[in-house]
Amino acid sequence: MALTRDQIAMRVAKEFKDGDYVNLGIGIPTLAANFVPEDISVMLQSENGLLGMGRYPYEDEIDADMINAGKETVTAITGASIFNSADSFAMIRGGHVDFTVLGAFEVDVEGNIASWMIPGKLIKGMGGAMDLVAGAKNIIVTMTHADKHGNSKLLQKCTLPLTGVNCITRIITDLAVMEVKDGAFYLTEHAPGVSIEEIKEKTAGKLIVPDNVTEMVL
Amino acid sequence: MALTRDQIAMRVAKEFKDGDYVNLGIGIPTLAANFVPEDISVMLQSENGLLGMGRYPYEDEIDADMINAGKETVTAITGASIFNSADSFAMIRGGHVDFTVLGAFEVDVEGNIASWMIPGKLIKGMGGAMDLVAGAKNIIVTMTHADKHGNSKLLQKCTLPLTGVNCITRIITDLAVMEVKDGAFYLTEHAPGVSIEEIKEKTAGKLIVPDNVTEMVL
Amino acid sequence: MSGFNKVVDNYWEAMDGLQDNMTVIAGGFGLCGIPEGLITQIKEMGTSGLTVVSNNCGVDGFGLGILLEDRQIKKMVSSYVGENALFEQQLLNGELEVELTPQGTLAEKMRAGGAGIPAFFTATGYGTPVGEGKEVREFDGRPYIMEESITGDFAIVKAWKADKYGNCIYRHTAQNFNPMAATAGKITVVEVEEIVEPGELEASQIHTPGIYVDRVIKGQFEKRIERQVLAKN
Amino acid sequence: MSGFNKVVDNYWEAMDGLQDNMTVIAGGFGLCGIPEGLITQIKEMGTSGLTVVSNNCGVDGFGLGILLEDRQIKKMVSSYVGENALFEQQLLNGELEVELTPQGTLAEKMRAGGAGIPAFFTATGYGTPVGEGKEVREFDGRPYIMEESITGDFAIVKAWKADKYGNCIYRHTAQNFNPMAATAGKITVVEVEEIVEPGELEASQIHTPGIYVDRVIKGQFEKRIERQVLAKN
Repeated sequence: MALTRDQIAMRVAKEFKDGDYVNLGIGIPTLAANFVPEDISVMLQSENGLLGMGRYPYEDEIDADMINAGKETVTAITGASIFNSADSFAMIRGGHVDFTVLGAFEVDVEGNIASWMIPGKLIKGMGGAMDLVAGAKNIIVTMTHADKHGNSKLLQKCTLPLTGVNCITRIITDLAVMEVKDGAFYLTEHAPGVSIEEIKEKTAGKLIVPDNVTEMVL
Repeated sequence: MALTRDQIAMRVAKEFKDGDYVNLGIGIPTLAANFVPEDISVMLQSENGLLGMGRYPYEDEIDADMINAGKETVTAITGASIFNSADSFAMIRGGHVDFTVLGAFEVDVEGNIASWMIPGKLIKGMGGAMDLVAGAKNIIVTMTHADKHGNSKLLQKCTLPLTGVNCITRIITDLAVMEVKDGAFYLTEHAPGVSIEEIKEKTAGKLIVPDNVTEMVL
Repeated sequence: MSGFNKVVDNYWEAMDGLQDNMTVIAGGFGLCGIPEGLITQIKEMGTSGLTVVSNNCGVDGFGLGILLEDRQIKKMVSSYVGENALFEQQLLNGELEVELTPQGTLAEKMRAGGAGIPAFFTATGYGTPVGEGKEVREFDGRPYIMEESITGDFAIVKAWKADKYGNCIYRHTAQNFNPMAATAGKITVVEVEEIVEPGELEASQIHTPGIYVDRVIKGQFEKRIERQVLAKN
Repeated sequence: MSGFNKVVDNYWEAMDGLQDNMTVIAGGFGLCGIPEGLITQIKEMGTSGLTVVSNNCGVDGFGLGILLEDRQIKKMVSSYVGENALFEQQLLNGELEVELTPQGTLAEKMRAGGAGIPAFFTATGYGTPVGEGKEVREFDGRPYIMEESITGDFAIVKAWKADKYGNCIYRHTAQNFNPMAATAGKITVVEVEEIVEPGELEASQIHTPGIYVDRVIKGQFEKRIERQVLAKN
């Protein structure tokens, strides 16, 4: 069975180590914050200028001056720091954020990612995504393996305008976990109940299936 | 009579307008702060990170964490701001300081200045002087017209390693006030009791003496 | 210290000198920390042909979005069009020129503009449409692109508190692009919630030193919230 | 939040991993805001062949000056030799390599190093010995030189207060180069006067967010004054 959004987020959260600084994109990545194991802590960076992002506010805590990168009302944890956008991206660009998790339209075997524009259809702008993929030490892409029409999002070569080149090292989808290296997707884990055949079928780019592929533990 | 150091500083202070932000170098420039006319205010920038530098401290105000760019104990005025060195030089390099006043070993008719090194004899380092001459809107050099051996410091071409090129527009010495333009020193004022002949004699670079040279008012 | 009193009494004085075809750098992220009254004043003045440098362009009917209605903006330099329908429509129609710029590059371009750094190298955007036509250079084996700085004729900034010398502090994440914008305007105008006496702001805690600020005005703010999301009980 | 506790108990732990021939970036301006105990620890460890990036090199017998005595420093990157006789002597003798760097360029090189900007253009130093061998480029008709960023194996920083997450604030002009140094070290060690609880430092007023800081140690400071000058009565 393909994973739910929450289950993908659960698997993402297993990547984190105690003490990691993490930037989570909008969508599934944000959900990962809900599944951080109890015995570790991560600190969330929101690129609009907040390190130590907390939960959403209760009604009486709402403050128009306290939002996250998705423009949602938010709170700060005790021990948070707040800074300007140049300092925030100095932090990101300088490689001080341990993990960036973000969504994508397409990823290819060279580690290229397309996530911000569909010519003629959708121009939202890249926001901070290009800075994040150029700056973070480890980048994880989360997405469904294929789009709603069944077309693979894991390609030999991205077709949409790129967000960054040679930057994606790990992909976690509803079907699988893969590393990107040496011009191929290396399958490392399959989702419970998902066959290797299904993954092969839905991966358009070169897929390498080693002997030691394991079942995802959630 | 050649001006005293205090008198040079007095003349410098007449350049300032109400509301000017000013950076004063070590020596004569620093003295100019004592002669700012009563009806105007200037705010002093110290490049180690203080805007709104005040007077020296009284004994009970001494604080090792409050120094100026000359490493002297100092105070801050009410309404001062304090920032890091990158921000301080962003302010300087970005042209936000209205006036920089500094000393020099040599200045030439192209507006070049040498102030930080005498090969084989003296290597103190440039400190912030190169940034200041590259960044300030108006730069005034204060110095004695000639060295203690009587050699002119106003040259056709600087002989010492430069601090900056084409950056000096005004020079105030113990003998005269001059503009630097079109490859020459333009005399605008002579010190009281100092003859134009003496100034000519002690100026090695091309000196232009217009008809309207006036006597300095202190 | 009369020469350092930056406080002005009304919005006309605050934006005096703004002319058609000028470049305006605006602080704010989404609707958070935006100079609401200064934007309204620009609408009031009817200035047109503006190039506006701002991470976003407000929303339909609020923030910078209101300047799109009368087509006062010729060009936007932004990282995110977002959910602003009018922005997206004018962009797709070709009525509005948009220079999409990565958020961190945009912040750094403003900072560089204020800091006298004409250009810098960044890996952001290399190999993407953002890098097209820009110089590429390798440092330590990694390719970077050269980005040039941005300055503006005006910078419009929203701060929490300022003293009359123009020293400013920002509140929470309403800081965002405001401090960089403040450094990059030939004329920098700051709209604040509160004007305080010099000395009330601790010197080491001032975010924007008054040297960057030309005019300070006390504003009234609606502080509209773009996406109210609440904790689940 | 145990993974974020940066506090260490002793100087050996604080400087653990420092090896010969490494690059150390040090905060401080003159003797103001210098990590006194961390410098003493380097002397104690006897590490040699160091490249030290710091605006100054202390004075004879205090601050970084004590590392000159045993010739632990191979190279200094500084803007000012100043009145440090041993520094000047070793420099003139050719025993110590010195890369004299304008103060603002030095600060910006450190900031760029921490910010992932490999190089930037500045007018500072153009046409002087500092510009020799560096690329020159014109922007808007004015020549600028390209300067590359600096990073270090270690950064040693002096702050006023830090919490255990490494969030720091600096006091008065003891801030100087410290915040930039903190961003530019592979391992950043901060020596502080006081360790406070998380939350005691107001979030918007933190000068150095803890993400930059690997280790925090409570130090003892002499805070020697280089030039005591008093107001005349």
